[in-house]
Amino acid sequence: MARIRLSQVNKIYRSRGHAVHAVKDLDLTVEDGEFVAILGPSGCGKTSTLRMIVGLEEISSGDVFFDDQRVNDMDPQARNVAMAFETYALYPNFTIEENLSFPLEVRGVPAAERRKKVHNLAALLRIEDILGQKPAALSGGQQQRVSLGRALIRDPAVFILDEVMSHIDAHLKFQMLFELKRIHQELGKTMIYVTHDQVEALALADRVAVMSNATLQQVGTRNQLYHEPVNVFVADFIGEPPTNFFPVELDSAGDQPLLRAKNTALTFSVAAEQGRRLAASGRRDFVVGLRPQNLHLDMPGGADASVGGVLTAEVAINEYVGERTILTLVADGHRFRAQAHAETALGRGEQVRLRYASADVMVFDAQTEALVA
Amino acid sequence: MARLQIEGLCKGWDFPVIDRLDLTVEEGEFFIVVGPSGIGKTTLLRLIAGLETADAGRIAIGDQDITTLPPYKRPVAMTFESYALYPHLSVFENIASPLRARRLDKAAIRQVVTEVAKLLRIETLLDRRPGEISGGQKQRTALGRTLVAEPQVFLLDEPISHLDAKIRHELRLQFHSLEELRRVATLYVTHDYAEALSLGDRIGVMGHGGLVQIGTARDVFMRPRSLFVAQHLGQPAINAVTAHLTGEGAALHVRAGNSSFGFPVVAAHAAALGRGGYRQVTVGIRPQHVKVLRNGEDAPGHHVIDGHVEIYEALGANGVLVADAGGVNLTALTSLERDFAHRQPVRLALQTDAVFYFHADSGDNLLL
Amino acid sequence: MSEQSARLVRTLLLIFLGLWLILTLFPLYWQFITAFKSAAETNRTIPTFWPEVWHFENLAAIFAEPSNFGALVDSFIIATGNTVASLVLGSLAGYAFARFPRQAGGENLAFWILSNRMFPPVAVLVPMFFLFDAMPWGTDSYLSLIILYLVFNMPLATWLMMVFFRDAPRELEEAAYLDGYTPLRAFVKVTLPLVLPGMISVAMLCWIFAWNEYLFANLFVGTQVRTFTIVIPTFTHGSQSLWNLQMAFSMVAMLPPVALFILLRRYMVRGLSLGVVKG
Amino acid sequence: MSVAEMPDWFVHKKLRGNLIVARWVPAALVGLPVLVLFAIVVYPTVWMFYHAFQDTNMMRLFQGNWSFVGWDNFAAVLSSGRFGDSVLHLMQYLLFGCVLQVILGTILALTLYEVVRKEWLRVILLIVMVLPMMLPPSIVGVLWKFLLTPSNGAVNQALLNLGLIDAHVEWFNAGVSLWAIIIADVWNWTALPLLIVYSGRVSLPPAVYEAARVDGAKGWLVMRRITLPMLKEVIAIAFIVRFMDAFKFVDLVYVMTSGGPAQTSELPAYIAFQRGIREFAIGEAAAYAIIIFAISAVLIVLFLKYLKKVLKAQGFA
Repeated sequence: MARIRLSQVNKIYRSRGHAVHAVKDLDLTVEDGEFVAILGPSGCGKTSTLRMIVGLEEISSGDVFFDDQRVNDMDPQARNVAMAFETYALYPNFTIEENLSFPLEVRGVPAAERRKKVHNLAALLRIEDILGQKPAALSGGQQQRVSLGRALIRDPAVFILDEVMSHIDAHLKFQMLFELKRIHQELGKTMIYVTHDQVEALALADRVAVMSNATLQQVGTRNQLYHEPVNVFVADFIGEPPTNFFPVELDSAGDQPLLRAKNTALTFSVAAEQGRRLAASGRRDFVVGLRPQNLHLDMPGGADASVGGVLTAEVAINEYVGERTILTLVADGHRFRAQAHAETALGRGEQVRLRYASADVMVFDAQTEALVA
Repeated sequence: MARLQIEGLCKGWDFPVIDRLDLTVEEGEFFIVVGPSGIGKTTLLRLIAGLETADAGRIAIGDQDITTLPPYKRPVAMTFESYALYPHLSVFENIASPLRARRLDKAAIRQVVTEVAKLLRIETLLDRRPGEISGGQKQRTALGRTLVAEPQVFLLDEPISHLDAKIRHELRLQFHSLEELRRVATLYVTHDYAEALSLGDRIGVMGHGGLVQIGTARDVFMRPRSLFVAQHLGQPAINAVTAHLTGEGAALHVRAGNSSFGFPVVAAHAAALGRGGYRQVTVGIRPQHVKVLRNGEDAPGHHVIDGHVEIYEALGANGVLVADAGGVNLTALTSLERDFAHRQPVRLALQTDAVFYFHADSGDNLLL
Repeated sequence: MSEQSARLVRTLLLIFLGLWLILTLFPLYWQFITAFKSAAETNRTIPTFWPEVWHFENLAAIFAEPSNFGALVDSFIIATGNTVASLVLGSLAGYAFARFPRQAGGENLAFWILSNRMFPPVAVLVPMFFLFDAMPWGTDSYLSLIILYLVFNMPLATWLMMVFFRDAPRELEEAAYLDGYTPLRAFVKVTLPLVLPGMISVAMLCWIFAWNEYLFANLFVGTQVRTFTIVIPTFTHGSQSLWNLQMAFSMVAMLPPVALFILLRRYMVRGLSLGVVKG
Repeated sequence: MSVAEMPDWFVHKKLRGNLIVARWVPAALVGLPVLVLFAIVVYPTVWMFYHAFQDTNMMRLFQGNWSFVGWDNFAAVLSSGRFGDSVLHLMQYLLFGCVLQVILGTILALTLYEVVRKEWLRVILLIVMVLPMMLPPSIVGVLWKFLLTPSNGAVNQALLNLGLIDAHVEWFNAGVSLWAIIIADVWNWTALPLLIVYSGRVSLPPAVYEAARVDGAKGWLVMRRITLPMLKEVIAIAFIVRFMDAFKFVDLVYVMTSGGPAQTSELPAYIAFQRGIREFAIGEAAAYAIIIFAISAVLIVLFLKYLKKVLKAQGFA
């Protein structure tokens, strides 16, 4: 098992003339046995971070520790780290059995023991029936399981997955997510999962590290990221369907603080505590973030509103998607979305009242985009 | 009157991919064909576009029979799943290509193309190459090329299914609001059921070489004609439990094999099932109709059963919980905020009036 | 396999590479210095490794004789003519094999075209000699060699063009059809531009092989038409070969293919790797 | 859906041409090239096959009175010692020429790719090593003839200076002249297998090597277990290309030694050329050509079968 600690890690790619700062002063700790996801859009530095942990990429500055042992100068094998690749990277000329036993062969493990290990791992991954085949003859899902197996067979200290789901069909992906979770529960290994898909990251990981243009934005559990995003980027990146944002000004502080969307009648009421923090920040311009799931249709006799507010808007588009309905609404020229019950039969142009709880209103500083209240 | 009419269409290579398919898309209708990949959706589009030759059957647009016309003579425009943008030409030239083919004069082309580009908000990219723009922008360029052609039928092959979730939401709105797409018959193909339900005026679920069911989004989702349709719409997939019916008349009861899982059949369903005399059935319960009760909460009109958590994951818009309910694994949807530990006991409330009953062998919906 | 032995193997391989470089460059170096030696110096019993006196006038002496320069021009005409012919025919056949494998005879025809490279040249020389002799343009003409060189250049061009056409996505042509382009206009607008880099590497290969051809030229031409390959061995003074002139002329004749390769090397490696891997 | 339930439109559907191009277009596209090829290959081949069974020579060809002699030409060729020797020479050339070139080419290509790290250096070395392939055989022949002149050749002199030999090597004596040809050919054509193997190595998937690195495999283990097996097909292609050329190889023999001295450096293709063009024994030359083609065709087909079997076992084919 291993506890991984990155302290002030940087990666600078130098190519003729210009340098690209791919990872900036990264501090991240993955506890022993924990499942951490590194999430971010393409080009945010997550893959460079991964390759520095594995040892495929040289570390420009800063240190990587495995159980408090500095591993900067050790190659992947010495770090006892295993990796499953996005393109599976199976050895095309080996059968599946050879693919699985090769890491052990490199370590000089005797043939008999290798065969035993390969067979019971194949059972765990349900790939016993394809051991004799070549990678070229397998489906995406099967190849992906074999690539997981090749990484697991060495019983590594750390198990790293690099965008392993990006080539899997949507409906197969659900099963795969469950399987990965099951494998983690059964083996209890320290696992790092790199992906650009927030659904995968939030589904699998105990904690998620969100990165954007080379810097770590926030590390936290699903609820922390969901309820207390550190800035607009995290609030926008996490959440399905995407979060609604409104540029606003602080209209009045005090007990019933109000935020007003610029020169419109659209106002958002927040809790007194939030009001105090907004006033204390001394800023006037803010951005309000409200998730579609937190906007509830104001059914007559619906649950009474705890401290919160009401929005009136006109329905622009009613998207019925089976399990739920996504309403696209317009209020004072601002277009936003709300999520409603599947049987919502609202047509285009109907006026609607939407209720929200103040606790669900996120307020960010307009300039720094940091979360204020 | 540019209605798209397809009668008895057949196409097969080593097995019949499309087998006597009938379909009519009215002028201005946005018809969506949904089905798993490899079922023959793209082949259907290629047959209408003329890129494949039909083995039998007739395709007509308005009253013009185009079954044997070559693609460049058909009043049709198509966006490819891979966008098929010309890598060596600028975005402007890509969009203008249909007009260049008709040898329109330069000024007219420039005017039309800039207008469409403004509509799709890609007017600033006109002199870039396809390789230099993002996935969403590539998709809009491909769409621009079809709009500019002003065909009598639009064919869209999985236009947005390869893009990130966020951009997909945005582009779905674009398809809702683009009036131009609503003037002519549009056939839109996708494997994503949510896209189909959200965009389609009418939806056709494709299977076994033809359209297994055609109807509005709510028809197809809430009143599936067969287990096949129900299983292909909805994420996570519908719970399908093989069970048998016990009891008589109004007091029918569902019992799943040798497990302790079962529930009383709702009166309305009992009447219909009773008349049919069915014993072996496949019960379909959508995860959204399985509520996970908080302690102390009860659910009027629901049948409550006990189970314990196998696995729980937050998947996008809501949590997905797989519970072992008396020997049968049931999938339930919960809100995102909740969290469950492994083997934690839970109380599940089944909305039994929304349950489906399918024929054990043919899979047909017994209540339709 | 410890770290030291790995490093040892690496240095040994580098030495081997270095040796091979020397072995490759030594003859060219010798050609270069001989080109500027006097005839006498070349025949010394102890060959000098650096010319005592640099005779730049050797080159002038060669090109003082107009027919020598004429030989380079003849070679150029034949090589270019044959390359164009090979490219056109190769592209036609290549496109048919790539896009319509079943109707155009498919793989076996393509393989057959490739396999006739296995025929010893003499199997072609004798009959073609008599055939061209009876033709209006005769054997000693540009056209005879341009046609004859198709024997080895056309199959090569066909095979590589087939691979490059297969590499150009069919979907783009289909998109052009739906835009309203007829097949011919679609080919010109979409497929041709995409295949151009491939075409360049094929043209280059054909041009070099045609430029370097010796055997056919030696037999078919010689009076009206003289390629440089057959002219070089004729630089003799009685029975004694004028090595310095032969080396000088060879050096000049070597420049075009070498320049071509350096200029278009990327295409060649890409073309070959695509042709080999996909072929 | 088992065959029994197949709908009748499917059971007897006939292959329809596609709508885009008329049926005749593919045939037309291939027509012209095939026609040209017919004129410059098929016609001569048929002509040769015909004359291989006649006692044609220059005189009889002009008078047109050659006569059928059945298998005599073939018998004459196969029984002649000259042909036997040339086949031995060919084997020697194949072993030390073709096989050596492919091995050298592979080692050099892999060294260039694996050991030389700097990109620009690798490009320059590649250009230099491929230079010899750019030269025509007449230049290569003349150059090496000059280099190997026994009395004052540069090679002898260099070897003397290095002390590898103490007396001049008579490169163009009987039994040695074939080696001179082989050396020149190795120098001229090793570049081709090198380029083929290098291009093959360049297009191997880089992710597989990263996986190997993570698995801890290094150096020779990676080469032996991963690189070489994946390059088997490409190396085989390099070998086939050189093998095909070897069977029709005449240029250097003609330029450097004209098969001499006393036919000790002749190859079958050269004899065919000599008999056919110089001595106008056309019937016999035709027999030679057909025998050579037969041997090479049989060997290549055998080699391809072996290659297919190997690749099948590897899951490529």
